[in-house]
Amino acid sequence: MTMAETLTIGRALNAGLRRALEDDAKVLIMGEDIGRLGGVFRITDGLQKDFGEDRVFDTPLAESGIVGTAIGLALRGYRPVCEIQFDGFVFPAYDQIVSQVAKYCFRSRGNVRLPIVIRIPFGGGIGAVEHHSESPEAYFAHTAGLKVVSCATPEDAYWMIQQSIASDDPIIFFEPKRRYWEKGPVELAAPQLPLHASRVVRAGSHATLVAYGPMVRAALDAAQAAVEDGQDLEVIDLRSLSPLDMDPVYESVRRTGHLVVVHEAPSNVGLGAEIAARVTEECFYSLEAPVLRVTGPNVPYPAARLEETYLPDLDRILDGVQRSLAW
Amino acid sequence: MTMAETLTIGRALNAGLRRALEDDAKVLIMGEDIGRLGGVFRITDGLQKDFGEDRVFDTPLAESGIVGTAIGLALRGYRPVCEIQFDGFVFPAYDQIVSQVAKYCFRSRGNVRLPIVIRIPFGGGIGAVEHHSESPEAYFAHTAGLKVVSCATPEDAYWMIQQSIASDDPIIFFEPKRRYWEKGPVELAAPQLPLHASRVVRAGSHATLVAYGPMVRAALDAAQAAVEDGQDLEVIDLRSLSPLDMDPVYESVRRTGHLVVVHEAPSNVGLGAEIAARVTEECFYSLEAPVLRVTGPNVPYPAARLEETYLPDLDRILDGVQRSLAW
Amino acid sequence: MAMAHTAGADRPGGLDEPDFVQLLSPEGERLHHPDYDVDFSDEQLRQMYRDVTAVRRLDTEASALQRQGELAIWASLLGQEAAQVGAGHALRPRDMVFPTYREHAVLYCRGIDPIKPLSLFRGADQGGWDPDEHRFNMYTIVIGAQTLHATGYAMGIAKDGKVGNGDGEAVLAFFGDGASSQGDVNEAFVWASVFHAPIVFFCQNNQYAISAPIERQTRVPLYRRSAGFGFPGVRVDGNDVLASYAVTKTALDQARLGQGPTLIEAYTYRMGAHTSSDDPTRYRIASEVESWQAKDPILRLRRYLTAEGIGDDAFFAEVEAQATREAMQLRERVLAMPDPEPLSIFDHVYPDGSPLVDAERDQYARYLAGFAEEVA
Amino acid sequence: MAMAHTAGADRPGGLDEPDFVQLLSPEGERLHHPDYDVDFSDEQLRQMYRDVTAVRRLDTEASALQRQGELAIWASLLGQEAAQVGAGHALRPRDMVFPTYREHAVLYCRGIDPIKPLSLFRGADQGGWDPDEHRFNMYTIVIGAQTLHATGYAMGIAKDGKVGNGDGEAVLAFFGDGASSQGDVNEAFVWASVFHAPIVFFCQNNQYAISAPIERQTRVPLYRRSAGFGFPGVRVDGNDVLASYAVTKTALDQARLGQGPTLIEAYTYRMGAHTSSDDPTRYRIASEVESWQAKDPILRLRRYLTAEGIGDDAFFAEVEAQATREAMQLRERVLAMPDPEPLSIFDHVYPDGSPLVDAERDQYARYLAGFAEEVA
Ligand SMILES: Cc1ncc(C[n+]2csc(CCOP(=O)(O)OP(=O)(O)O)c2C)c(N)n1
Ligand SMILES: Cc1ncc(C[n+]2csc(CCOP(=O)(O)OP(=O)(O)O)c2C)c(N)n1
Ligand SMILES: [Mg+2]
Ligand SMILES: [Mg+2]
Repeated sequence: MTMAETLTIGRALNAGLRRALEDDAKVLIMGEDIGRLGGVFRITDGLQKDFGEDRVFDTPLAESGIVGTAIGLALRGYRPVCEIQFDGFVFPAYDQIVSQVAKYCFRSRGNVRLPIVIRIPFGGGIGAVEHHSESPEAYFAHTAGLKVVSCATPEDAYWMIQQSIASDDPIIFFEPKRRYWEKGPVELAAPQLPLHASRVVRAGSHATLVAYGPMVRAALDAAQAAVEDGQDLEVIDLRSLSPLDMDPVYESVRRTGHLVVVHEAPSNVGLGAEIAARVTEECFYSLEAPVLRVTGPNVPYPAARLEETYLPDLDRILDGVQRSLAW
Repeated sequence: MTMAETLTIGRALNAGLRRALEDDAKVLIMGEDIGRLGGVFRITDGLQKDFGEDRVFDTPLAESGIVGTAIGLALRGYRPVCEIQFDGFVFPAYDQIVSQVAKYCFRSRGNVRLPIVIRIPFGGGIGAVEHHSESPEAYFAHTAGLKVVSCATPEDAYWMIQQSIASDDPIIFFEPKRRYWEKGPVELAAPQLPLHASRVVRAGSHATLVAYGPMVRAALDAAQAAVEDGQDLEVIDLRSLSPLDMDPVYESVRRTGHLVVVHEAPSNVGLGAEIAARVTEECFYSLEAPVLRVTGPNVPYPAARLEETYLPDLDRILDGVQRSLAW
Repeated sequence: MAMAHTAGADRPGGLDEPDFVQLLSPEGERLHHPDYDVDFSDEQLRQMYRDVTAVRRLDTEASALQRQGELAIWASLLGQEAAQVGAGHALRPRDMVFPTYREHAVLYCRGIDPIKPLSLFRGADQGGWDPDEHRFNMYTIVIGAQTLHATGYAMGIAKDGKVGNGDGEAVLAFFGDGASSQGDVNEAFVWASVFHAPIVFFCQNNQYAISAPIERQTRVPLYRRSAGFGFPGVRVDGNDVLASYAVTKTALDQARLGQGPTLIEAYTYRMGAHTSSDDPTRYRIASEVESWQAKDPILRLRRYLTAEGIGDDAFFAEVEAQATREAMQLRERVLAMPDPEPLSIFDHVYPDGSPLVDAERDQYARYLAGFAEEVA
Repeated sequence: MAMAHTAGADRPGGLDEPDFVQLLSPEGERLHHPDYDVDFSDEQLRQMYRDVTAVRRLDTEASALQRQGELAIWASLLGQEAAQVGAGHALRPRDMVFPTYREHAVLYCRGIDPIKPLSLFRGADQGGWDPDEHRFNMYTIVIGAQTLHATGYAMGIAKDGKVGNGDGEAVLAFFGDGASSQGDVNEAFVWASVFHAPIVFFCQNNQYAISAPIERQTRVPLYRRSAGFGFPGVRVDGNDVLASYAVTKTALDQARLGQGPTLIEAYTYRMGAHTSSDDPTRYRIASEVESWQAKDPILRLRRYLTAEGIGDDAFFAEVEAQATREAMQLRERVLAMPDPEPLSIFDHVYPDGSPLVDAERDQYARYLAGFAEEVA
């Protein structure tokens, strides 16, 4: 029996949060403006009204305070879901995340579990002012003790947020903010995949594209366009940024011999580097070209009227593919 | 004419800071316990006494405050050198570093320069309690707008700190704390290299080792030990972690065909990944094995009595070299 | 004339605070305050009127430009003109200002071309004026971060010996009620106090941090925060340009004279949305907004000028016309604003440059050139 | 008996504060305070004496173990026994404690095996006791971070309805004078106040943050910090175990009853080095330390017990002997402590495990096995 619905990513997140609140009385939602306003992106719309101010509550304006008190709530047995309003505002909480959230389980030798989810709308493309378009995922993926995921479709939005909340691991949950309004089917009965699995979202044979979050759509568009040039590209959505689920990537690269990794974050010491390093190690004799990266340049995120220059797009992705195939 | 002296890395840093204070009246030194105490590692020993409390001063205990007020002092025309007491305590300042220090020049279209140096003793091996042995360099190297360097010898300590202070770029200066007491010659007349250059510190032909900071000594020791096995390893000290000076690495790998990167930080999305990705791209047809990484495992830094397990050492480095040569 | 004191609800946003300074009642009545008695010249008053009117008009124009798609977003100052113009007038040329993202009126009083914030909110740049030129720092969007920069700058003033003497300088640092919860702001208080820095913290309590009412940040009035850090705090009627001027000037003078920091809480109200992206109907009721209309900062100044014969209808009409001309010019200039060059994203990443950025610029230029070829 | 009030210098570390609570003078004289009058039973007093003596003796042993290389470092509580034991006795079983890294005496009062902090400072583990078991959180080394955890925990107590009724619970959060400058601590004050959380902030002002004297953190006494956040602050003589008990108990009771947070500043002195790695002769003079010897927290309790006939020489000798026995046992257990297994670094990174860590564990095991083979 299927129970599919068509939802935007934003509504799917909202529905997923709602269901998590229903399923477990210990789930809390906290952050700036997430109550009456429903969050600046309305992801928590209606939740305070339906679950009360005790479970869905606005915090004072300080991110370290949000994450720090979430730790305390988790120690008390709650399962807090923190919203960070925009990617660029997670850094005041960085110490609490990296030195506390990430390490509590390890240093307590498993005595303490912090089932905290930190939701971060990330990435550019919405014409925003500075600090509203960052892609800080590498900062978290490099941190042992954290898990990091990103959804790219409404279905994944719906299920991955629930899986993240149900997980006892602390999870940084990156939401592709420019895709909040994109629609897709959502199977409400059961999830198709575990949380930390990557997925081939388009099969192909000439080259492999790896992306996550907002760039999955860009990669799929590029693959679509490549058909005209007679190229058949495989597209993999990583979904989990830490740990990485690399087996589908290795398998793909062994077939195609070509890999292009796409992300918005700057290349230098980013996720693309890690994927390149691992794929080269695992598929050394299959690669017909080095792993190439199509990413934001190594400059601060620019003013909105320059973001099209900054962001990887269909053309830049195809350029990367051509360079790989022509190696 | 040479004016060489034998100094420890710690004393060389002290001498370099002293000379910077002498050379430019705008240079300030600030941080926790850096005045009368001379810093917990005595790197600033005697500087407050000789240059006064106006130029060398203790701050209140808050790292965001240290970096945030350093920004203001830089806006006023000063050249602040901030000491972060230990690697693990830089994170409360992370927001100020990543969102403010790194971006000021760019967003002001060059109107504002922030010649700030943030000194961070980093890495393990001193038997410390938690948060005192971290290697957070990747978090900064991934950040556009920051430059990141690390010294490995007394001579570099002496000159690189001065070059960093003289530079108008904001610089994260990583000091290999476990090597503070290691001695070496220091040429006082003039620096041999620009700040952002890597250096071949041991020539070799069978495989290349790349390291920085505290791991340079470990790599040299490994190369020394490898001689017994008839292996001739080249060792490169990166010195600059962002930007990377890769040409000497490429040149070396084209000769040796084998590269092992060594660092204490966990491998996942670390510097080693970036180096692997770039080397594979530039030396694709020269590599006889994938670039291998010998790093700290992807776990939080453990208790002191486990740090020998955690830290790359001579044996683990040689194991990496063997795996590369046997590929 | 009566003694100052306005009643209000007993909440952190309440008005029944002994230190609430008001020199002009909502009805335009001139009040006196024992500590903050200032004589204003007629010309000064007229200039203040010109400025509050101009900035409101510019703000209206910016909001319109945003609705027409010419700005990506706009953070309106509607309702906060008096707080800002009063503070702006209290500044001396050598004083340094650290704004948030809403201090368009202070920027205006500083003599900065009002196109600057518009190009920022248009997305054409990130507000790249030179902070030194008009002694007005760039806007800061990360809440509270600028208060530490301001404090460091003030420490620099002290190091330069520009305090406690004839050519004393001071810093004026703005932040909002929401920002008061940020660690950075409280650390700035610690530093300012310990280093006795010549700084005035100017908190515009406009009662909201986006949707969060002031009760979500504090249980007691914000001006009381500073005492526990060792320096005085004062609450001023932020809709009263005269009081804002008087309180700010006194505090800046004290800072310049080496008497250390002051916290000013300007009690005001954000009449509009947080930004053009916001929908305040979700979190506050119309009657609340209406009740503040009666306290309009421009209206009360106009009433006062009228009553005292300092401004007549001709004056008000002329000011209005001048404001409209400025706004129209601004609009034209916004429409004519060129988009930045794509390759400029590689500029000014580092003062000393970077081979990584240079290589990327070159690569990108080649990539763009490839398109041009294709097209040709 | 006399009324409480001790004179001191007019500095943030000064004693001439109206709210300074003292129930036992340095001479062992019992004082009374209008707000904090507690009757102590003889057995209670004797137990406090046992505890202050035991923790000092354990601390001495730990310092010795450190000098002998058995501990990597040690953070001594010397001089702060009264503040901590008083607070520790004021706790109820269901209350939750959030310590820094120096609350060995509170840990002891909580009934936790004192070997635990020693294994941490030995480097054998990271203090992995179960916070729930004795309702005493792990030590936190990042300055101030735990105050937010404590506040969140207290919010959870309120959510659980365990406040304002018979089985009320409360949180006791420790931090130092230096920590008061951290943003996190001030944010904790904001949260605690706004959410009216059942928490008591216990600041041990031992006058130093490593080398930085209290003047580097504040110009005014720290207990005054909380008023501007909307909750009361009180300064207590931290070398007076009775006062520390009384003030903490009152504050915890109020928290449990739903009256919100309190800040306690326990005015004390770090008699030893910051840690065994520190050299305090670089930044403070011997006479200062000596002047505090006269205020010794154990001495005054002993004087009082002697004067009142609650303890006699036999009692003191027995307490001393018992403390020595405990210390000797502790020493033996430290010496016998096994080193952790190398592969345990891969354990407990994630509650749900991680394939990355699993793969690394396997690889490392193979690597280690390779050595074993070589040797064999
Ligand atoms: C560190 C950080 N967190 C969140 C935001 C998002 N944000 C922008 S403005 C704002 C509210 C600010 O309120 P307040 O300080 O009262 O200033 P106001 O906007 O009312 O002038 C928030 C939460 C931000 N800019 N920075
Ligand atoms: C965030 C952070 N910065 C710096 C340090 C290094 N450090 C450890 S203890 C200490 C001083 C703490 O002083 P205080 O809060 O007064 O506590 P005390 O040690 O006196 O008990 C410092 C600076 C740290 N542990 N954490
Ligand atoms: Mg506000
Ligand atoms: Mg202290």
